[in-house]
Amino acid sequence: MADLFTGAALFILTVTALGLFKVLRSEIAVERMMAVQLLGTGGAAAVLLLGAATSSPAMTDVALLLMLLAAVSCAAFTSGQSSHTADASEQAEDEA
Amino acid sequence: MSLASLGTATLFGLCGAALAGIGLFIVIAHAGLLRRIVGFNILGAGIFLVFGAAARRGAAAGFSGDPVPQAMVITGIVVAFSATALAVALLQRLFDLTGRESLDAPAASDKQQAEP
Amino acid sequence: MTMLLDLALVAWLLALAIHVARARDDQGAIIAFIAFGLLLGLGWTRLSAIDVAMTEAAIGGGVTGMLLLRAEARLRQRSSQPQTPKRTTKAAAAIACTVVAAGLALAVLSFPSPAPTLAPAAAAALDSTGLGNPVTAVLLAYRALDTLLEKVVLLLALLGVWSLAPDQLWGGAPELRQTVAPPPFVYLGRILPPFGVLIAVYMCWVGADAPGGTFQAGTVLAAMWLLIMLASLRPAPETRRTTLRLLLVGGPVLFFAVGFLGFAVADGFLSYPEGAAKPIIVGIEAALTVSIALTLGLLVAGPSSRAPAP
Amino acid sequence: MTPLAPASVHLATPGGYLLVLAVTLPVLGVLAMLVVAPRHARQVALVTMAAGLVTAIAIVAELIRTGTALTYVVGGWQPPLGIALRADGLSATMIAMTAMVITATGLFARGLYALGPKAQDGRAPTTFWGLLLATWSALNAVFVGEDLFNLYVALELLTFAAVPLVCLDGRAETVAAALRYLMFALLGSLLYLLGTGLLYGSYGTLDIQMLSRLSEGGPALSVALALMIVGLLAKAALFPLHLWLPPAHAGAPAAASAVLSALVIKAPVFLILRLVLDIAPPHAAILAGQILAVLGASSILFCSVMALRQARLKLMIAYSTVAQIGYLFIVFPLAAGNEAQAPWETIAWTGGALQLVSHAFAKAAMFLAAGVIAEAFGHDRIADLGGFGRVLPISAAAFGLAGLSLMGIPPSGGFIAKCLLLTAAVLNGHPWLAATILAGGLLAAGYVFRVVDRALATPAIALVAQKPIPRRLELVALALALAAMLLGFVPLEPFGFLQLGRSGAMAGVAP
Amino acid sequence: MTSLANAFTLVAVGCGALLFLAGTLGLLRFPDTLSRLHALSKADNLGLGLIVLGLLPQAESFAGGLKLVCVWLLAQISAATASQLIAGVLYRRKSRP
Repeated sequence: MADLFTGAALFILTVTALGLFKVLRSEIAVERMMAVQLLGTGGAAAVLLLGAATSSPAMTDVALLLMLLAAVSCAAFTSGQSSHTADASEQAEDEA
Repeated sequence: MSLASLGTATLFGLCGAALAGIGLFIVIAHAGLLRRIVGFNILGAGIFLVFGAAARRGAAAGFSGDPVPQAMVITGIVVAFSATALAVALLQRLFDLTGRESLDAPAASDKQQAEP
Repeated sequence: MTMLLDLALVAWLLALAIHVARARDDQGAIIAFIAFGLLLGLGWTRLSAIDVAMTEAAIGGGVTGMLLLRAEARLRQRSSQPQTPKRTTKAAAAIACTVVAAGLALAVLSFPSPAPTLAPAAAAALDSTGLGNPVTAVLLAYRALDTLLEKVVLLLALLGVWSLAPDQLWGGAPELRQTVAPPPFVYLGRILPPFGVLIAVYMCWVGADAPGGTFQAGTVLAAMWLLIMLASLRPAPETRRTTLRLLLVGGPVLFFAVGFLGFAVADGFLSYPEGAAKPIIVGIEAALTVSIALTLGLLVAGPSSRAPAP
Repeated sequence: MTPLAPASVHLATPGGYLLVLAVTLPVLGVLAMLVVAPRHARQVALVTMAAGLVTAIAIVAELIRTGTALTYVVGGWQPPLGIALRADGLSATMIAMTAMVITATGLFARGLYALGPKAQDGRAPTTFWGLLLATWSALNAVFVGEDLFNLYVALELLTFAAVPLVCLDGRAETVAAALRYLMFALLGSLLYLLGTGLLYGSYGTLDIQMLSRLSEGGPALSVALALMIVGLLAKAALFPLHLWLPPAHAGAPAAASAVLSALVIKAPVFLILRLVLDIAPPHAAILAGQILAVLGASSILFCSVMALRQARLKLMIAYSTVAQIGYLFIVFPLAAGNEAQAPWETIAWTGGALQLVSHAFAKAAMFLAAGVIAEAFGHDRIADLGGFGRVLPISAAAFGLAGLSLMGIPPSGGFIAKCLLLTAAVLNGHPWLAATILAGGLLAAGYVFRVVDRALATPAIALVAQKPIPRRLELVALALALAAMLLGFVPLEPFGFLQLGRSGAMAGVAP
Repeated sequence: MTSLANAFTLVAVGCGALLFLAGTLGLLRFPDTLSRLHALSKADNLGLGLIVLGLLPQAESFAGGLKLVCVWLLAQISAATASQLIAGVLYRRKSRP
């Protein structure tokens, strides 16, 4: 059972990481962030599976953190994007 | 020597060594300051993995790893984060003041370095 | 199978690091770095360092990524791309770094076997602290001085960041968002923080006996606070506010106070009285969590960008 | 398994708590400052300084009284699990020096910031006080640390206190200088940390005393020490890693420059000394000593010439700092011990320590004097300063006296230091080091006289101060310069004190 | 009983893993960004959901199971809002002259 869990974790990670590498080369910034999002979810799934494989319950907490922070960094990313597009006209920095 | 005989700890230790090398390269060879800051973080990650290898190897007394280097890594990660924050703030200030984000642009060094 | 997983993780970590080195634009590099942080968190679980994995997932991938993304968004309108160094410089740097990496690898391979370890010593002393998580014991008992100084480092970094504000804005509030947040963002800013706070409280509480602790909890809280500020649900506080300052120094001050109390009731600085160690440590952790959350959040928010209200 | 050294390497001594106070008091001041109203920051700083000065004096007194090193085991947790603090003679000397320079700088800054009434509780003054105190804590932590990781945290604390000091006035050049400084400092800390990790992985302890006892070499030890020393060199700004220092130290406000140049770069030097003397196996120590001496000698020659060519006073002083730091590195081969004599029993050791301390006083005096000059005339271009000695005689005198020490002309601490180093170089058969010391002295004379000449010149249009400078400010600089000179009158006293707490060297040498 | 639970776990985890594959393929193969986004959020939700579902019988305690569900809940929230946010960015991009 443990080996199967590890195998599933490996599979998920491989798939999502391959997707990430493919997309990192793309020019569209949004797609890269989507791939990171996918990796975050895949990572959480892998952590859960590994936790089940090694029967260490604390791993669930790692997955919790991963999911929570993945959402936050995605939000930070889009806020940077939108401020970029919206501010293009008024980019004057508040000079000292 | 086959890779399989290395063991998780040594494997990640070697990974740490390589990451430290890559991070160092980014820090030295990149002119962009933001990239250098990312490089510092990768260098840091490599260093922490070396600590992690030491920790994993030191599994004993019912612990799956030596807690002392683990604690050091946690301290180190927090310190590295504050360093990143300070560097980013300095970079943004430099950018606000001069509009550039590297240190080697046409220097304002000699012309009128005013007095304090 | 586990070996294969380890190898795959290591390969991806290296590939992502190389991508950071080679990416043409900073944004791509930073996104790769965030993914790197995620995978590194996984790597730490493979090293059985769950505490570190949590910290890395929270700080390395999460808050650092946030900081860098914000910086990149602001620097994007830069006038000119920095010139790339000469090919020879790059080659020389590459050779130097290879030498360093090779030396490191050699040193790692020459680690003695069986490995020296302080795990038995840490285990033996664990009873006198009453804690169940050895990492917390190291951080808050055996090597409490490191942790204490590191708190000061955090505050000092914050002071340094604040000092970069223009003179007339000193004491004012940082600004996280100039434009109106889109509705889904506001929704996220409303619905995620309650979860985050719950998780943070849980992390802080469980840290005494299981992986977790004040850093992880503080980082989660900081991320939630930042989310709220980014969603424009709450403005960032003015940096001169007394309540803010009190909360910032509260954790470290309590830590110092307990440290000095050790002179009176225990064996000296930073030693805890027999039997009462665990509640004291949990108390310190709770106070530190608030301080860390505020400090990390304000570090990401940056120096004040609005003049203080008169 | 590597046998761990006996558990009780560190026996706490009765006065050990003083070390805790030395490390924590200034930081407590910082915490207090964050809470109180900005206008009270100065008072908090001055009170803390008084307390810190008393602590430093108490440490020295306790050391002299007991004749052994002070030791404290934090929380009662014995190393290697816990952390020990320890002050031997050299550490105590550094602590006392730090306390004096910081206090003097504080008094100077109090006067200087009082000149601009509008911004008394503004950004720069308030931040300055906090950073100054934090620097102090960090320095003390470096000087008394026994645990390599604890020292890493202390070094980072130092970096984070020092970097914002550089760009306190907020001009673009200083921000760039601060950023460059931060890059070098971070690289340095990370390399140091890397070495620490390797040492832990190999020996399972980071306690310096313990590491010094298990002196079996190995690739890990060599790689670790090489990384740590290179990292610390980047922080100490030894040639060719000095590029960050001149703009950073010259751009900072005068009071900050004084602390940065006189004290902050001494911390990594001190740590290199400890690594080479205490941890490195003998043959590695000799090799490292040779390399460091070559770099030190290049530093002296190259940066003295650079100092001669500077047009601005503060840049000149900053280059002089790099040159003077070079002297500290040529000590390594000169103080190499042999069977009959431990390194700390040689005259070169005393000379090096004396150079360290006298440079601290002299350089702080110079930067403060330069600060007064820049404040008075609104610029620090050497060429346009003709006759400043008539307007600011005390500052000119302070500069000149401090210059004597840098040149190594009697009577001054610098003279004794360089004389001891020269003697050691001749006795140990290092003619090229002796030549370097002499050449460095001549070059220093060149750049100091360039300024003194301007001070005494009679320009066509008499120089006028743009604003009145209170006498008090100038006197602080003069006091520091006099302290550097007075060191020349106590030549042999440090011999014994500097050896306190060094193993096997205690018998009969305590004064 | 345990074998039944194990079989359930295996099937659910297997399906979840395959969904991740599907999501990645969608991310790589679909013609435009919005439909890729669609593929991605499907994979996120269902893939992780199935894995959580599969692991539930293996949970050692009630709290452990609760945390598993929490992970999935968080994934739901973040996937939903993240894809909306990203779609919003895309929309603004498109509408920009």
